[in-house]
This record gives sequence, C-alpha cells and structure tokens, in this order.
Amino acid sequence: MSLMDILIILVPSTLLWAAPLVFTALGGIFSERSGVVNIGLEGLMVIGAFSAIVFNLFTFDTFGSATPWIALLIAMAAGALFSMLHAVAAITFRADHTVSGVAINLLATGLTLFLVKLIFDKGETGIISKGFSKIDIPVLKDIPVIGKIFFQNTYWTSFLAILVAIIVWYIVAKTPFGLRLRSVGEHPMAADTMGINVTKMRYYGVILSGALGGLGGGVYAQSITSNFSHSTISGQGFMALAAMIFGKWHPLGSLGAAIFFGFAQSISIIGSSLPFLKEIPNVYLLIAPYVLTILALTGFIGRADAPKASGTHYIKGNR
Amino acid sequence: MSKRFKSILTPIIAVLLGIIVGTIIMLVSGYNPVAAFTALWNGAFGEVYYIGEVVRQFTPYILAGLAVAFAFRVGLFNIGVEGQFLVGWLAAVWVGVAFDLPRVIHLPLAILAAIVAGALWAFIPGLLKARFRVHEVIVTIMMNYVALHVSNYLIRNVITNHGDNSGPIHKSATLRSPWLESITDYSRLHWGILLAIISCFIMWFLLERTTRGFELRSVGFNQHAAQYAGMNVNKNIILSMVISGAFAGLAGAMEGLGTFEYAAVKGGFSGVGFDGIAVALLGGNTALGVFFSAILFGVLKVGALNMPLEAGVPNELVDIIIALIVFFVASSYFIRVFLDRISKKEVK
Amino acid sequence: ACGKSDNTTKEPAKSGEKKTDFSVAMVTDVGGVDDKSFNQSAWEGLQKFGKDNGLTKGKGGYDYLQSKSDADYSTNLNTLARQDFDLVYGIGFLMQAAVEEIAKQQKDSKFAIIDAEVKQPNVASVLFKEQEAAFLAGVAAALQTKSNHIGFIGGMEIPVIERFESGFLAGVKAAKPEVKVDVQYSGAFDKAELGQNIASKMYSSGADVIFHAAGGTGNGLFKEATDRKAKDPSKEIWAIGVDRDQNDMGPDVVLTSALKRVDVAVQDLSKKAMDGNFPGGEVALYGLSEDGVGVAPINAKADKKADIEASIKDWVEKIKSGAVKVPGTRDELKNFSAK
Amino acid sequence: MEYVIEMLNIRKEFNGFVANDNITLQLKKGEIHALLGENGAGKSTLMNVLFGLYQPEQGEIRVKGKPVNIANPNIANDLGIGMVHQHFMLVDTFTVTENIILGREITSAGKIDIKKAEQQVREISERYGLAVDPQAKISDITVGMQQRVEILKTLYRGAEILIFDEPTAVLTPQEIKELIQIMKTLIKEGKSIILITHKLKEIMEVSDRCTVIRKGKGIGTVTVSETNPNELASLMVGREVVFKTDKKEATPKQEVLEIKDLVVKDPRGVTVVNGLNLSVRAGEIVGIAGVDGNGQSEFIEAITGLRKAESGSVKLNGKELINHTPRQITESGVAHIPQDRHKHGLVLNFPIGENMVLQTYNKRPFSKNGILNFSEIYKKAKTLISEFDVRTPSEYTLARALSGGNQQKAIIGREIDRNPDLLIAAQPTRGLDVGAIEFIHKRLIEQRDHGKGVLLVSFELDEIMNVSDRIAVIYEGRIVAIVNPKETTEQELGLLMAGSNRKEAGEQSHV
Ligand SMILES: Nc1ncnc2c1ncn2[C@@H]1O[C@H](COP(=O)(O)OP(=O)(O)OP(=O)(O)O)[C@@H](O)[C@H]1O
Ligand SMILES: Nc1ncnc2c1ncn2[C@@H]1O[C@H](COP(=O)(O)OP(=O)(O)OP(=O)(O)O)[C@@H](O)[C@H]1O
Ligand SMILES: [Mg+2]
Ligand SMILES: [Mg+2]
Repeated sequence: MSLMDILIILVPSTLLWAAPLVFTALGGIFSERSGVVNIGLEGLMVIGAFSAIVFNLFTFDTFGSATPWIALLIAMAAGALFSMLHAVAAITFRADHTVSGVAINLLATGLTLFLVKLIFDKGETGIISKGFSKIDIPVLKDIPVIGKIFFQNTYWTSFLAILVAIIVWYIVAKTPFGLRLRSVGEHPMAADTMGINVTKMRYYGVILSGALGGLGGGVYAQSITSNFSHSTISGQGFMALAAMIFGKWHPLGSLGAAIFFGFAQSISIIGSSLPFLKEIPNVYLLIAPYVLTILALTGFIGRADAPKASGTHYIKGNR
Repeated sequence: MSKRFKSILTPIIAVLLGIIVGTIIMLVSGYNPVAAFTALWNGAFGEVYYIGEVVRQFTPYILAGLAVAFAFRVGLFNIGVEGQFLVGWLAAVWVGVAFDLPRVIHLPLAILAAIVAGALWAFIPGLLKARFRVHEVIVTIMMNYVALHVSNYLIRNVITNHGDNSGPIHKSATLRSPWLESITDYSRLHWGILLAIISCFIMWFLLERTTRGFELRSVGFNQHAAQYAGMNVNKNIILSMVISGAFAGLAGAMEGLGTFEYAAVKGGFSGVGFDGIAVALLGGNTALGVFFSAILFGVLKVGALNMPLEAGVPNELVDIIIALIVFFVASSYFIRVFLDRISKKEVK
Repeated sequence: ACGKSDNTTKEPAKSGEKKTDFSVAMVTDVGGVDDKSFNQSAWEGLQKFGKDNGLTKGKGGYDYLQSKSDADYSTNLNTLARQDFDLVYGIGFLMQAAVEEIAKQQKDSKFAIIDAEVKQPNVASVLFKEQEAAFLAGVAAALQTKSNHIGFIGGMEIPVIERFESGFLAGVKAAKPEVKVDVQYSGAFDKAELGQNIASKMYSSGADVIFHAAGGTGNGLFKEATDRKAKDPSKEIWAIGVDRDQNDMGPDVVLTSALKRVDVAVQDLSKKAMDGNFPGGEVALYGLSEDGVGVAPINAKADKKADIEASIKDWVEKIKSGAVKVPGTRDELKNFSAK
Repeated sequence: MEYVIEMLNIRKEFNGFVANDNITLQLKKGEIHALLGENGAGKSTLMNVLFGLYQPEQGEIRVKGKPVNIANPNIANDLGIGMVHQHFMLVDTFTVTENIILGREITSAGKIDIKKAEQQVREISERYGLAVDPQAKISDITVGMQQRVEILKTLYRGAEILIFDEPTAVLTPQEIKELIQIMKTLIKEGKSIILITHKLKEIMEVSDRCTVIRKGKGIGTVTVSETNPNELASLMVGREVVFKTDKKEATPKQEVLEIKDLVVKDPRGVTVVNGLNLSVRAGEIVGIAGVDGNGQSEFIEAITGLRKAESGSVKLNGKELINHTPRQITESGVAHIPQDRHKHGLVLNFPIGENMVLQTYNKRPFSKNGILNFSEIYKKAKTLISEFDVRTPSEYTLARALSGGNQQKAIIGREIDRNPDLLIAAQPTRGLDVGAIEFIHKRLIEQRDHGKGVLLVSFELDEIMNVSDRIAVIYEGRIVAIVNPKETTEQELGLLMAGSNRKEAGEQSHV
C-alpha cells in the first residue's frame, strides 16, 4: 500500500471512530469545568445510543432521511434529562461525584436493557434502516490530495464533531457563560461573591454534559452499530473520559486526544496489511492503541491539572 | 437519635428506597413486584445451594471492592481493577495447570502468583503517576484493555496450543473443597471467602493501625503535608497502587482457583472490577463497609438470575435496583437531613 | 405487557396440543437470546419445538435463562436442572466446563452442549461442521468477486472461528485458486467499530466480498458495505453473513450467509430426547448431510447468482458424498486440495 | 447625622453557635470605620452578613436610611456595597481583567469584549492609583497586586461602600503604605470604608472611628482621635495587653546554620534565590525582612528539603544538608513552622492529635514494629494541647475544625516539642490576633533562650523588629544587609528591602 492509500483509509476511519468520543469528551469538559466530576459519561452515551436507535426505528416512516438527525436531538434531550439525576445527586444532595457517576453508569445500562426487553420483548433492537453513511463533501472533495484524504468517503458526523469542538472552545473560552462556568469550577466561592449562582451554573454544566454524552452515544449507534444492545456502548464513555483528561480539560485538546485514540485504533488495523508489520503477532496490534496512549501520555503530555474545585461541593457559608 | 444509629440507618433507608423505586418501575411496566422479589429471595436463599453461590459471588466482590477502596483512600482512582483482576486470574490458573505440587505448596503458590501479577499490573500506573504525574485514570483504563488482549493471547499461545481454555487446574491448586460442596449441595463455594475476610482485616489494620497506613492516609489527604512531614510521597503512591493491585489479583485467584478452576479466552471484561468500584463506594471505602456492600451485591446478583424464570421479570431490573441503591447512598445527605428533622421533632 | 408472569402459566398453548409432559430449557451466554447468532437460533429452535409439541413457555414447558457473566452459567444450568427440566442446553463453547461440572452433580438430569464436547453419560454434545458452510460461502465469494480479492473478518481466534476461516479459505481455493484472501481478526465479538474499520480497509484495498465470523463485530461490516453500496450503487460490494441468514442486515449487499442451524440441531435433539433416544455421552455432529449447516439463498441482485447456485449444488454433493473433506483447521487447510 | 450603612442589632448563628450577638455598626459617609476584635470575634461574619453572603437571624440593615434585605451579593453590589475578602476571592487561572469583570462581563455579539474590558480596568486603576497589569494571570502576580485586583472588582461594580477584611495581614510594609494611600484616595472620591484589622497602629493611623466586638458581642464604638492603642486593645481582649515583648539580651554561641551561595529556582524555572549567604547561631533569632516575592518561600523550602536547590551549601552544625530529604533534615534537628499551615503544616482531615505526631509517628513510643500506639500518640497530643493552649474540644477533633490561631499553636507546639537545634518560623503569626501573637513571640524567644537557633521570616516589620536579634534583609534572592534591630529604623529597613544599598538607606532615612 502506498502512503496515499493508507491515508485514504486511515483518515476517515480515524475520524469516524473519534467523533462519538469527541462529543462525549466535550460533554465531560462542561461538567468538570463547572466542578462536577462526571464518570457517568459511559451511561450518558448508553442513554443516547438507546434513545437514538429507538426513535429512529419508530419514526423512520415519518421523517425519512432526516430521521438520524432528529434522533440525535432526541438523544441529546434524553441524555440531558438523564444527567439531571447526576446533577441533583452531586450538586443538590451533595453526593460524592464519583459515586453518583457510577450509579449513572449502572442505571443507564440496566434501564435501557430493561426497556428494550419491555418494548421489543427481546434483548436487542432491530437494525435501523437509515443511519449516518459515507459521503463526499461537495466542492472540498475535489481539492487535490487533501480532498481525497479528508473529504471523500467520510461522514458528516466527523465534521460535526470538529465543528462542535470549536464551538465549545469558543463558548468556554470567549463567552460570559464560559467564564462563569470556569470560575465556578475553579473557585466557587469567588464566583458566588461575584453574584454568580454556583448551583445553577453547575446544573448547566452537568446538563450540557448529558446532552453531549447523549449526542456521542447517538452518533455512535447510528453511524457504527445500527442497533442497540448490551454491547453497543462498551467502554467508549471511559475512553472519552480518558480523552478529556488527555486533552487537559481543553475542548481542542480533547478533540486532539480523541483523534489520537481513533488514529491509534485505525493504525493498528491497517498495520496488519503493512509489509513490515505483517509478521508480528496479532496481539501486538490489538494492544497497540492502548500502549501508544500510555506512551504518549508519559512521553510528552505529563501532568494535567483538573479544575481546582472539581469534585467538591459548594455549600454557601462554608469555607 | 444517636449519630451512630443514624449512620447505620442511612444506608438501610437507601436500600429500602432503591427497592421502593424498583417496585414502582415494575408496577408501571406491568410486572408483579411480589413475585419478582419472592423469586429474588428464593434465588438467593431458597436453597442451601443458592446460599453457597451467593457467598461464592461476593467473595471476589469483596476483594475487588477492597482494591478500589484502598487506592481511593490514598487519593487514587484505580479504574484498572478489572485488568489487574484478569491478570491475577490468569497467573493463578497458569500456576495451577503448569505445576503438579503438593497442595500445601501449590495452592499458596498459585494464590501468590495472582497477587504478584495484580500488583505488577498496578505497579505500572503507580510508577507513571509517581514519576511522570500521568493521570492514573487514563493509564488504568488502557491497562484494562491490554490485560484482556494479553491474557487471551497467553491462553491461546502459551498455556495451550491454540485452544480457548486453559483446561482445569490441578486439584492441588483448587480453593474448592468437597466438604464445602457437600454442605451447600454442590455449589461452587470455596475457601476464598476466608481469604477475603482476612483481606478486609488486613486492609483495616494496615490503614488504621500501622505507620505505613498513617503515611498512606496522609498522602491521600494532603500530599504537601506528607512531604513536609518527611514522607516519601512517590513511594507511597506506588505502594498504594501495588497493594490495590494485589487485592485485585487475589480477586482474580478467587475465580481462577475457585469459581471456574480454569481460564478461558474472553470476549470482554468480566465486570467484577467495575462492580468493585460500586462496592467500594457503597461501602464508604472502608473495609467493613466493603464487606457488607459486597454481600448486598452478591445477594442481588445471584438472586436476580432466578427472576426471569420464576417471575418472568427481566433480571436487568436488579441492575436498576443496584444502581438506585448506589444513587441513594450517594445522596444520603438528604436522608440525613430528613432524619435530623425527625429527631428534632422528637425532641419537641 | 401486563401480567407477564401470569400468562406463562395460565394461558393454554395456542398451537399444537399438549401431547407430552416433556420439558426443555436452555442457558444462553452473555449475548442473550437475541444475539442474531447462535443463541437466537437455538431459542428459535426451542420455541418451534415447544409449539410443535404443545408446550408452554415457562416451567414444565420450554424456557431459557440468560447469563449476565461467565460465572452465571453454572448457577443457571443448576437452576434449570433443579426446576426439573428434562433436558437443559448450554449454548456455546464457553459453557463447556460448567456443563461438565453440573452434569456430574445432577446425574439424573439430561444436558446438551452446543459447540463443545463434554464426555459425560448424561450429556449430548452438539458440534457443527462450520467449515462446510464456510466452504460454500467461500465458493460463492470466489465466484462473485470481480477483483479476485476477498476478505475474512474473524472475531476472536478460537477453534470455532478457525473452522470458519479454514473452510472459507478452502472454498475459495477450490473454486478459484487465484483469488487473494485477506484474513484479519478483530479480537472481539462486540466491537462494531473494529468490524467497520477492518471492512473499510479491506474494501479500500480492493476486496469486493467480505465474509465475517465475528458476531456483533460483524455489524460494522454490514454498515460499511451498505454505506459504500449506497454511495456508489454501481460498485461491486458484497458481504457474507454468518450463523443465520443475515440478509436483513443489508439487503443490497448480503450475498449469502454461512448457516449454522442450531435451531435444527436443538429441535432434532429435543425430539430424540422426548422419544427416549437421548444420545447421552455421544457427540452429535451436524454437517451438510444432517442439514445442520448450509448457506442462505444467494442474493437475487448478484449477477453470478446462477453460477454460484450451480456450483454450490455441485460441491454440496461432493461434500455429502465424502469425496471432498473440508478442512477444519489451518493445518488441515495446508494439505487441502479440492481435486 | 447621615449614615450610609446602619447594621442594627444583628444576630447570626451557625448551628446554634452565636457568632454575632446583637451587634450594631453605623458607618458615616466619607469615613474609614475600623472594626476590631480577636480571632473569631465575629468580624468577618458581620461583614458577610452585610455583603449578603449570610442571612442574619435578627436585626436590621439600612442603607442610606432605607431598610434593605440583602439576600445575596448581587443585591449588595446593586446597593453599592463591595467587599475585599480576608481570603482573596480570585480565580487563580484567570487574568486580572477576567476576575474583575466576572459576573458583569462586557460583551459584543455574545463574546466577551476583552479589549474594552481591559481598557476600563486600566481607566479605573489609573483613577484610583491602583497599578495592575490587566492581562496578567492572578497566579503570576504578587499578593499586593492581587489585593488591588480585589479592590478594583468592587470599584468596577460602582461600589460606594467598601469593606476591607484584614487587608494588611498579607501585605509588606511598602504595600501597606500604598494601601493606606489608596484608601485615602477612595475617601476623597466620596467612598466610605469599613476596615477590619488586628493592627492597632493602622487603626490609629487611618480610621476615624472604631467599633469593637468581643466574642460575638458589640462592645462599643469609639472615636479614634480620642483613644489610644492600649485602650483599644483592652477593649478588644477584655484585659491589659503587653505590646513590646520582653526579652533578655541574646547570648549567641556557635553557628547552627550556615548557608553559602545558595541558588534555587521557582516552579517556572526562574532563579529566585541567587547566591544567598547567611548564618544563624545558637541562642539568637535571625529575622529575614523582605518584600514578598524576593525568594523567601523558595529559600525556606530549599533549606527544609521541600524544594531542590541548584547549588550551594547548607550546613547544620557543620553537617552538609543540601538536597537531603525533608526527613533527613528534620531528623538532623531542624524544626519548621511552615508559611502555609493548611498546605504544609497539617493534614486537615486528621484529628488534631494525629497531627501532633506528623513527623514522629514512626518513632517510639508512637510506633513499635511498624504498628501505631494510639494511646501514646493521644497522650502526647493531650500534653501539647494543654502546654500550648490549643483551644479545641478534644484531641480527637479534626484539625479542620480548629481556628487558624489554634491550628498555628498546635503546629508550633509540635515543632518546639521535637527539641530542634534550629527552628525555622515562616510567617508564624499571619492573621492572628494580638493575644495569639504575644503567645507565639514568647515561645520563639524562649527557644532562643534555651540555646536554639531561630530563623524567622516575616513580612511584618514590627514582628521582625521586636523579636529578632539580628535582621537580614533579603532582596532579589540575596541577603543584602544585616542590621541590628536596635540600631535601625523602619524607614531604613523599608528602603533596604526596596533595594537601596545600606549607605543610601541610612542617609535617606535620616533626612
Ligand atoms: N460558616 C461557619 N459555620 C459555623 N461557624 C462559623 C462559620 N463562620 C464563622 N463561624 C463562627 O463564628 C465565629 C466568628 O467567625 P469570624 O470569621 O466572623 O471571626 P473573625 O472575627 O473574622 O475572626 P478572624 O479575626 O480570625 O478573621 C467563629 O469563631 C466561628 O466559631
Ligand atoms: N464550616 C464550618 N463549620 C463549623 N465551624 C466552622 C466552619 N468554618 C469555620 N468554622 C469555625 O470557625 C472558627 C474560626 O475559623 P476561621 O477560619 O475564621 O479562623 P481564623 O482564625 O480566621 O483562621 P485563618 O487564620 O485561617 O483565617 C473555627 O473555630 C472553626 O471551628
Ligand atoms: Mg475574619
Ligand atoms: Mg482569620
């Protein structure tokens, strides 16, 4: 395979794989930047995947080819709604954020499978007839070299992910909302003295994480598995969490980290076809993405600091 | 109401609330809650066989819970218990199949192998955290996947010749005993439960009673103060991961030498390591708490298997109830506020 | 869905009349009865058997228990045996050890294991010659390919999948020796994104037919194939399913599927057991001759449909007659020659 | 008489503990009104009530005669009340401008218009003489500048009434002077100020009237020009207070600590200690005077093993200790009262008793064969608690629950009890009331009299002048002068700390 061939395969699949992680990691950023640790991302993806697939299955006849996109909105709404549980527990009821996040993960898996059995009377849903499929981006696809690598045989959702990452960066870094959100995650009492409603901001943060986590799940299910079962979301939420930390709680950093994960995954698959890698045992290729990540972290990324107040409760009048 | 009484009452109320909400869910979705809970009860305590299975089930939960809890107490989040558990399982079975030794040597050796394997697997994230300040959460997540693939590879290519199962361990390495089987009507109950109980004691003693535990707790609460006090922060970080991994590896031995007596290639994670997170958190990261929350988990998980057959209720319902219990325990602040109100009224 | 727990016992069976007090149940692995693969197939067989013989779902009729982890197999098998089901199936090679153990304890119960062998007097082992189905799939693939380049995606490297791989490669070699086959294992049965990734790579590098034996990972193959076809309908893009007819996964791209008729085997064995001919201690081998494996109908959109069907018919004869012995391992494959 | 603020009969409880009991405070327009009281008297609580952070159980607040209900800081802001908190309310990772505009951002098209905001910050800072760099990150600027940011925050919101809660506790003499200047400017601009401070001298210098509270109760309001520090102090404490700590002449003996050419970098890699030389003898107190940020923290961290030194030599009783571990250094006879008691000094989640053995937990009798002996540990804790007058419900109380002064006493007790050859005390009295300060100074001198070497780092010139036997002035990471406290003046020290050389300083201060 020539380098060009490799890139043509590598880039779209990297982005396809990365997109759900990007959305979810961005969700994690909203939550953690507001000071609420969210290890429930996995569960939020489960909810998103479930609701997107169920909605898609039931309304395809009504909405036709717009179904997957509407299903994404539904997934976001479902994720947002579900994340309220985490918000109520972690913010209002002062639950340990990690415990509440674990509960979210357990609850999401249990509840969705329970509902699948209730709705479909079996353990998994059917296949959706329309998900996100391969496209060539008009105009851009004709750019020499670049067009072929980046804009052909790719997915709208990949570009949506990049776009959303930029938007989230803009919101977090440039708008009053972002400034307030970050202040609440760094020093809630300071924010309070400046008249910012800490509780409200944290609710926003968590709910946005739910919406984006749901979006991530919806994108994953509709662009990769096409159905929902117990194995649809199996660890992607934790990978997104890792991407968020890897990206140092920065939207563009997390975008990069998720793309790195996708890249490592894809390269390990391509690897088996490369002449010089052909002979090595499969297991090395299977573990390559994870080992590469560890090496990357150790080598150049090093320490990352979470928002200072993340994981803490803000109780008015306490110091 | 005394403070102590309240702190006991709080988790009980959380469990009740979980069950109540679970009941509501069943009613709403048209299932019969009485039948479901009866089935659950029968599935966990109905016969001595099931009691044996419940104990068998919560044995690794205790150890996985201790593993998570131990790291937590030193300020580290070990999501990698699953991976350490898998390598522990494999190491124990490997020793179990590869050697043929007298039981007094073979069994301890196999257990030791599991402990060492788990400890080594956790040593890596510990070292990276201490040395390079790499976030342990990412590394342990990645190490889980590596453990899964590497142990599958070893089973296929090293322990067997392209087989998918190590084959049973030698009887000299098993934790099971005919006597335990006979009193529990052939359940897979094994002596590992004693090791788990001893481990609870070790965790408590180590953390609360030894100078090493004092250091570990200090590092967990305030690294700067620990450094100021002359403690070696990095060494303690690594040590805590290693001890945590050792518990996880021992949990793997419970499966490899007790429940299964073999190791097979796996398509995915066993879930024990992740359940360990919930067990630890539910148990407040203390040894005694972990012990009780593991029992609760074991009862619910084993009992749930009986629900579809006896009551026609999907066993996911139990997952929901477990989640709700964790949730309510986490949110026990509002339960405490509620209890405070009641006790204030009592005074008036 | 109200009163679920009731209708299992109270409602009388609709189809068939209750002729017997025979009861039968199965334990699924973690995939559950709807894994679109052999668990589902087994359950379909059991349901059909039940209806044919007037049994009701539930205790004393036919039922299943789903395992939520590997540790549950044993408990579930035991529970069913204790509930006095006459025959209890363990579905999948993962359950081998558990079936063996429980069979030793519950000597009065009958057990059957699918996809593995357990040497106990009260256990019947059901094995399939997956290689024969895969062989036919290989023939179909070889005849359909235009680029003379096809792919195989395996789940985990375990003996069953090795049988699929070997049979498939043998079939390709027998039909068209010059065809190149890419073989890649994803290492998992539940990672659709890996399936999609591998499929994408294979198609991009020129393959036009891909066969998967990878469970849920295969979902990714169908997704990729359907996408490519939708984008450029003129392109030759085919996928081959496994275990059951997977045509529903992509009506435009599924060429055929290598069938593993667990349902047939389950019905057959249950019938035998009911009639008192339980083959305890034996291995029941289901191949082409027993109708235990086969291929699904060739997709009508395939231009080579007729050729393929003819050729398959041919090979089926040869295999049934014993003239051709399909290799089940890589070693056998090395020495395989169709002539 | 026009009052801009009237707090009448305010009562505030925390879970049954009465922090403010029927306190009245009236602020006239254009005055600086001091609020005086011991640690824990309830000053911050009263001000937090005024600022809307706490709701009083009883009492009335009037602003310009009108009764108001200040439910949250936003309302306080709208009423023109601004507060500079005792513990700064700044987000470290934000810039100066971001901190100032937080909550009242200037936007254009939904985006923060940072240029315009910076311009506004510049304008306000020029108008009131509050020099800041609008683009600097909070974590990169000095404490003094951080405080100016706090003041700017209130001015940016148009505050007419400013509350300063212990603003000078963390400032250097120069910065204090500047702050006083700023306060005077603010008054000229028509603002009114409530000033909380423990420093009577400051009250005498700037304020018009002073309200004294003791143990949550209002004692009364006095006009400053009609009173004196002694009267204020006894009003506050309820007894006579001695100011100047009595001490005998020092009798220094052999050298305990000898530092040569010490070089240390800060976390960002900037060399902040740059060839420092110093020696401390047994039986003397050497005070390090200097403006914050001249390498004091890094210097102390390096000689206690908390930070790596680049080069140089640190000898204790002739033994080289440079870059040894904190434990080796502690065990060679160095005790350290750290600058930040919460960060380094205590494990706040441990009982105060266990904090008492933070370095010695592994020694007999507290530990035997690796196992802790809690009865010995708590026995020791009990003795230290009574010996050092640590006010705590019991030795099992979490360190977190103790007040700052009592936490500090516990640390000092622990360190002195280890019977070190050298006692390093960094900012030992920061934020403490006069009673506690008096106690700590006595202890330091007592150590000296027992023949220990004491190294004292403080930003409080008073403290340095009162306690030290020799004063070493640190400037840009070097000791630039050693002076005798009896032969120098505050002015001279101030100039030396600002970098002028000895001779100039001497001349200027005598002009
Ligand atoms: N959030 C709170 N919860 C409970 N009690 C509190 C709280 N804040 C203050 N207190 C109590 O109120 C008393 C007054 O505290 P406050 O902070 O007002 O004192 P202060 O006069 O400002 O002391 P300092 O000079 O140390 O700043 C304290 O002694 C403490 O016991
Ligand atoms: N959340 C709280 N709950 C109960 N008591 C509190 C709380 N916060 C503070 N206190 C009490 O307030 C008292 C004084 O605390 P505070 O922090 O004001 O002391 P301080 O002398 O001002 O300390 P520092 O020098 O650190 O500012 C302590 O006795 C403590 O018990
Ligand atoms: Mg105060
Ligand atoms: Mg104070």
